[in-house]
Amino acid sequence: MDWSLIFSNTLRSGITQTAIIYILAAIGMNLHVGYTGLMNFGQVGFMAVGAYGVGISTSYYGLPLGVGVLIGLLCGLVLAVLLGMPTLRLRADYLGIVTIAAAEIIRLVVRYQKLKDWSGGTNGINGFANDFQEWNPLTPSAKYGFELGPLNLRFTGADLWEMGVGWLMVCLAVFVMWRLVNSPWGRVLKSIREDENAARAMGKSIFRFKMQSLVMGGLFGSLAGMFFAISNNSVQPDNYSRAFTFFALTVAILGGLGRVWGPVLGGVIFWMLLSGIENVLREAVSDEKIPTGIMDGVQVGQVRFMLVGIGLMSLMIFRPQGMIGDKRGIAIDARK
Amino acid sequence: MSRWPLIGIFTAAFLALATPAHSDHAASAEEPAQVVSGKLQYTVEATESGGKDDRVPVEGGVVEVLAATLSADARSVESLGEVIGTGISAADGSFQVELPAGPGDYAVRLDLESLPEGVNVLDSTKQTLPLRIADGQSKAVLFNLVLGDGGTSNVGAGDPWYERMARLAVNGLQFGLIIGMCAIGLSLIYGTTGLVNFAHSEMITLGAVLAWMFNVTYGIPLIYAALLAMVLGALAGALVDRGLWRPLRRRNTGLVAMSIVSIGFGIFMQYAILYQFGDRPSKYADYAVQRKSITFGPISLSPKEIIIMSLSATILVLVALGLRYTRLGKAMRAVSDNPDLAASTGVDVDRIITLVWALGGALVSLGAAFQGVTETVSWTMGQQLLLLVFASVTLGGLGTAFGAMAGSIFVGIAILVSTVWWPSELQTVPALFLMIVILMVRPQGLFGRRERIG
Amino acid sequence: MDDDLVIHVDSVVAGYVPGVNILNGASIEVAAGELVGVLGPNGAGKSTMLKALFGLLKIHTGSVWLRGEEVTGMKANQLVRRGIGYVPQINNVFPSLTVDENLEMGCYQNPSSYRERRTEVLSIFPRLGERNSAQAGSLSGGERQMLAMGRALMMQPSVLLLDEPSAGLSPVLQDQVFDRVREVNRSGVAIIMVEQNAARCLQICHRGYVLDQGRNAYTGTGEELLSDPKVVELYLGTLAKAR
Amino acid sequence: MPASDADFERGGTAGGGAAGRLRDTEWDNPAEHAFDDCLEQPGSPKPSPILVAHNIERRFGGLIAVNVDTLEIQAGAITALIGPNGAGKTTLFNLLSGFDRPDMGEVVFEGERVTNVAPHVLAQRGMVRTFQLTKVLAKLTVLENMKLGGQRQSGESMWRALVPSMWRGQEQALEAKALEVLDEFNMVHMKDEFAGALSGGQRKLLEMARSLMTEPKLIMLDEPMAGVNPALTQSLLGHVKRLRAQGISVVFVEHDMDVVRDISDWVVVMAEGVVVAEGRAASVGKNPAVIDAYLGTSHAALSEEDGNG
Repeated sequence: MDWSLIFSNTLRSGITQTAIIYILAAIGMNLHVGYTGLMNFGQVGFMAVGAYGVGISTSYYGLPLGVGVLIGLLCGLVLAVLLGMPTLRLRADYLGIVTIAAAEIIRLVVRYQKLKDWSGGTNGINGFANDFQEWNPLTPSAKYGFELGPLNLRFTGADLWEMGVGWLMVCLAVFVMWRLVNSPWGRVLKSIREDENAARAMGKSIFRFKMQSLVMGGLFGSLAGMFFAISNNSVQPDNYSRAFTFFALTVAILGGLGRVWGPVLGGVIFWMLLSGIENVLREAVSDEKIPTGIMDGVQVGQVRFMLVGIGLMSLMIFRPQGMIGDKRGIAIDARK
Repeated sequence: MSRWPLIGIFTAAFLALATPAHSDHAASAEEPAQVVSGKLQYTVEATESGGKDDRVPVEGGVVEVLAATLSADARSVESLGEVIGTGISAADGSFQVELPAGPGDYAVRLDLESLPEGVNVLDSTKQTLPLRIADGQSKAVLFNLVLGDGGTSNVGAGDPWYERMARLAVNGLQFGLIIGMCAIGLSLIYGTTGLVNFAHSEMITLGAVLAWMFNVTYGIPLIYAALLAMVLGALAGALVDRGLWRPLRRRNTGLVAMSIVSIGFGIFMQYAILYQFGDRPSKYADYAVQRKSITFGPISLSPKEIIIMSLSATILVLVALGLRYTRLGKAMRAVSDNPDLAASTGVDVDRIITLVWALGGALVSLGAAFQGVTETVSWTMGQQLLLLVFASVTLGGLGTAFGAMAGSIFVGIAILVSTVWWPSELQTVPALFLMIVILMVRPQGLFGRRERIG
Repeated sequence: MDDDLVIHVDSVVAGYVPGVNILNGASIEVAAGELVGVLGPNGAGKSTMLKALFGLLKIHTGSVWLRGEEVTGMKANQLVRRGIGYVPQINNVFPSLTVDENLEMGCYQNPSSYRERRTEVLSIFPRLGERNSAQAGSLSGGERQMLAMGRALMMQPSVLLLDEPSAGLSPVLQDQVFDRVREVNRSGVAIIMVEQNAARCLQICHRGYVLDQGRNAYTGTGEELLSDPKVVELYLGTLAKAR
Repeated sequence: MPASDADFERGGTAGGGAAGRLRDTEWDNPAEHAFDDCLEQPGSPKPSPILVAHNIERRFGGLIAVNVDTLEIQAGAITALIGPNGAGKTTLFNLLSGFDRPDMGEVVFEGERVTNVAPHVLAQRGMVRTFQLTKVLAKLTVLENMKLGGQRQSGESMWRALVPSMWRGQEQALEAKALEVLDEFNMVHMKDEFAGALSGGQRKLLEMARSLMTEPKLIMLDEPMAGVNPALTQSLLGHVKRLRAQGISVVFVEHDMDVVRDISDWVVVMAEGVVVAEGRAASVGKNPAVIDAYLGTSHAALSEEDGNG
C-alpha cells in the first residue's frame, strides 16, 4: 500500500477543479434548498445552460470567451425565469419532480443529433476555451508546488491556473452569499422557508423573493457549469445528468444547509472522502489485499458511489444539519 | 429505534454482495479502453418443447463499427457515417472492436456475406445495431442469428401513415402497460405515506436484474424467473419498508427529508446493482429469438408481445378490482385517504403500508422483467423509465392507483405515436413537458379529486 | 387498580412537538356503562387526551389502563380489537370511499358481522341508507357526523370516544346527536365525550372532567360542576351559570 | 353602552372573573358611539366602513362555504365574528384578506376594490391578519420575526442587500421600533430566543406584535384567544383594546362569548356560510336567529333566566 500516494491524492482531490465545480453548484442549491426551501432537484439544468451558453456562443457564433461567459450567465437567468414563472407556486415535492424533468429536457435537447452543428449532439463541443488557457500567466506544463515528507502537492501550471480562478470564484460566491443571507432580503427568504403564509401576511411578495432566489442560485449553478466547461475546454451532454444534482445536494447537506460555508466545507470533505476511499480500495485491490472475487479495479468506483448513497441517507437521517449546522436552525426539518 | 435504518442498509448491502456475481467485468484495473465486444452465435431452436435453444458459435464473422446518428433512446439508427473499426470473430464466436474516437453514438454492422451458409439475421432490420458509448464504457452487442431464413421487422417507413400509427399505438399500449405495472407501486406508496420515492427507479432495475439472474445465471426458464423476481421484488419492497421507511415514519421524519433519503437509497441501489450486474446491457436467454408472429391487419405481434400485453393487462385489471372490492384493497384506499382514521377503525396501518410496498415491489419487478424482454436489461433501465413513470402517475393524479394506470397507458401510446411527427430521439420530451404543465395547472392530476382547502 | 374501572388514564404527559407538552399529568377514570364529559377551554388538551388514550399520540409519562390491563403505548388497531371505538372531530370519514365502504371499514376486524351490524346502524341513522353508494366526500357536515358515529358503532364497541360530536351541526342535529349518544350509552356502552357545548353535554353526562392546560382542574357530576361558580366563570362561560 | 355595562356588572358579581378584572386597564373607546344609528340586522350599513364585502360567494365542490350578501366593517371599532364550527368564519377571513379568492362578489377596502388583490399587497396597504394556528417563524429569533413586519425596507431588494450601507440605517430604526413594540408586549427579554421555543400564548402575542410592525389600519385576528391560558387572555384583551384606542380597526373570530361581550363593539354572527345576525353583543345573544343557529335552545332558556334575574 502506497500510503504517500493515497494521502497525496486524497488531499489534492479536496481542492482540485472537480471539487470547485461541485462547491459552486452546491452554493446555489444551498440558497434554494437551505435558505428558501425551494426543492430544486434540477441544478444540473442550470449548469448545462451555462456550459452550453458559453460553448455555443464561442464556438458556433465565434464570440470572445468573455462575452460567452456573460451569455452563459444570461442563459442561467433566462432558465430561472422560465422555470420559475409557472412553477414557484408548487408544493416542495412537486417542484422537485418538475425541476428534474426540466433538467432532463435540456439534456435531451442539447444532445439531439439534428442540432449537431449547433450544440454538438452527443459529442458535445470541444476546444472553445483556448483563450482561457492562453491567459494563464504560469507555464502550463511546468510543475508548481511542493513535497512535504510523503505528501506530493505538485500541480501543473494549467491546473494551478484553473484552480486559482476557481477558488477565486468560490470566494466571490461565498462573499455574495454571506452578504445576501445576512441582509433583510435573506431574512425574508428564511421566513418563506419557515412559513409562506406568515411572510405573505407581513406584506412580502413570496413570488418575487422565490424568483430572485431561484435566479441567484441558478446563476451560481451556471457559473459551476461554465467553470466545468472552460476548465475542461469541452462540454459533454451526458455529464449533465441527474446524478450531478444529487451529488451536489449531498455536498450541500454534508456541509450544512443554511450555512454560508456549508457547501465549501461539504465539497472539500466530500471529495477527500470519495478520493480517499477510492485510493485505499484501489491500492488494496492492486496489492491483492482484497481478493478480485470480491472487488476488482472497475468495481472500486462503484463501491465508492454506493458509499455516497449510504452517506446521503445517513446524513439525512442522523445529522440533517450537516457538519457545521445548528440543529435549531436547520432548513430541512427532520420533523416537519 | 434509530439503529433500524442502519440495519436495513446493511441488510440491503449484504443482499447485494451475497448474490452470485456476474462474471463479465472488464478485466483491466486501469481506465478501460473503449471497446465494443460481442459474440456471434446462431440459434437452433429447440425441437422438443421444454428444451433450451442451442447456440452455435460463428467463426470469421466480420463486424464493422460506423459513426452514426441514433435516436434519443439509442434504440434505432437514424443515419450512418464512415467505418471506424472492424473486428473478426474468433473460434468461440467472440469479437472485439476498439474505438479510438471515444464516447459517442455508433452503429455496429454485421457483414452477412461473412456468415456460414444458411445463417441469417433473425430480423433483417437488425443487421445494423445502434450503439451508444458513454465515457469509459465498454459495450457488448448482440446479433440474433438463426439457421434458416430471417424475417423482417414490421416497422417499414414506406407504409401509409395510418398503418404505422396503428402499429405504433399497439407498441405504445404495450409500453404503457409496462409503465403501468411500474407506476402502481409508486402511486400507492405516495398515496399511503406521502413519500415521493426517487428510489423507485432502482426497484425497476432490481426486478429486471433479478429475473436476468435467475434466467441467465441459473438457467431457469424466463417465465419462472420472472415469477421468482416478482416474489423477491415483493420481499425487497417489504424489507425496505420495514428496515428503512417504517423506522423513519416512527421518528416523524419530514416528507421532504424522506424524499432526499430516497435519493440516497436510489444512488446506493443503483451502484450496488452495477457492482453485481456490470454495465453491459444483456438480453434474457429465452425469447431473444422469436420468428413466428401473428398478424392482425397491419399489426403483427410476436407471441412474446402478445403474452406480455395480455398478462400485464390482466394483472392491472386484477389489481384494480382488488383495490375496489377486496377487504385489503379497501383498507389500502382507506389508509390513502386518512391513515389516522384508518388506524381508528382497527386497520394496522403499518402492516398495510408494508403490504403496499410488497405489492409495488412485485408489480414493478414483473413490469421490469417484461421491459427487459422488449428491450435489454441494464443497470440504468430504471433511471431511464423513472421520469416517464412519474409523468404517468402525475397525469392520472398522484396517489390514485386507477389514475396511474390510465396515465401510464396514455403516456405509453402518446410517446410512440408522437414519433410519427416528432423526432424519436426526443420522444420523452413531450411527456415530461406534459407532466410539468399538469403539475402546474392541475396538481391533483386529470383524474384526481381536488382537496378542499381549509 | 380499581376493577370496576373500564378506562383509567393515569397522570398522562404528552404532546405533538418535542419539548412542548399539551397534557401535563391529566387523569380520567371511567366506570362500566358510564357517560363522561371532558370539558375545558380551547387548547386545554381535551382532544389530545382522547388521542393519547387511543394510542394516536406517544405518551411521555403516565399510563393508560383498560379493564385492569395496562395498554399504554398500544397502537390504535390493538385497542379497537379490545373494544374501543373512536370518532375524531374532523376528517372523520374516508372521503373517497362510499358510505357503505365506510361502514364496512367500521367492522374491519370482524367482517362477518357486517350485514347484521349494518342493518342495526342504519336503523339508528336511516339517512345513511339513502346515500349508501355516495362517496363520503360528497356528504354534508351532518351526514358525515352520522356516518362517523355509525362507523364507530359498526364494531360494537364497549367504550366509545367521541371528539366534539356536535361541532358544526345545527341545533336540531345537535339535539339528535346528544339523544343518540345517550341512547348508545343506555345500551351499555361506556362513553367519553369531549365537548365545547359544556352545558348541553353536562346535562346528559354522569360525570364531567374540566381540564385546563393539560391538568385536571375540576371533577364532579354534571350538577356539581354546573353549580360551582368558579368552574362556570373560568371554563364553562357565563351562559351555563344559571343551571 | 348600557348593555355591555350590565354584562360587566354581572361578570363582577360572579366573583371577580375575566370581565371584572379587565376594568383595571382602561383604554379610550373611540368607537363608543359609532354604532348608535346602526340597525341590528345582517348587512346593516355603517357610518364609516373600512372594509366592505358585497355578495361574495365561495364554493368547495358542491358545498357553499361562504355566501355573504353585504358586510360592512366599521373603522376604528372592534368587530367580532362568531358562529358555530364550519360556519365559514375562517373562509370569510381568507376571502377578505386575499388568501383565498371568492368565486364571485367583491371586497372593498378603504373605498377601493380589492377583490383578487394578492394578500401581500393588501398587507402593504394596511390590512394584516393573524392565523388560527400561529405562524411564527420557528427558526428565526423573536427579534427577526418582528423585523420581518417592517414595510418598504430597502434591504429587502436583492441588489441593495449586497451593499449594507444602503440599508443599515433603516434596519437600525426598524430594530428600535421592534424593541419598542416588544416592550409594550413585555417580551423584550426574549428577543434573541428562537420563536419555536415560545409557548402557545407567547406565540399568539408575538404574532400580534409582529402584525403591528406593518403599521396596519385594519388588523384581523383569527381566534386570538384559542389555546391561551386565562392570565394571558387578560393581557391579550388589553392589547386589543389598546389597538382600538390607537385608531386601528380590529376584526376577530372568537368562540368565547365572554371575550366577545367584553371587548367587541359590534358582533357579526355567521352560520352555514351566511351572516344571520349583526348587532351589539348584548342584543345578539337574545336574537332568535342566533340562538337557533349558534347558541342552541338550551342556551336560550339560560339567557331568559339571565334577563329575568
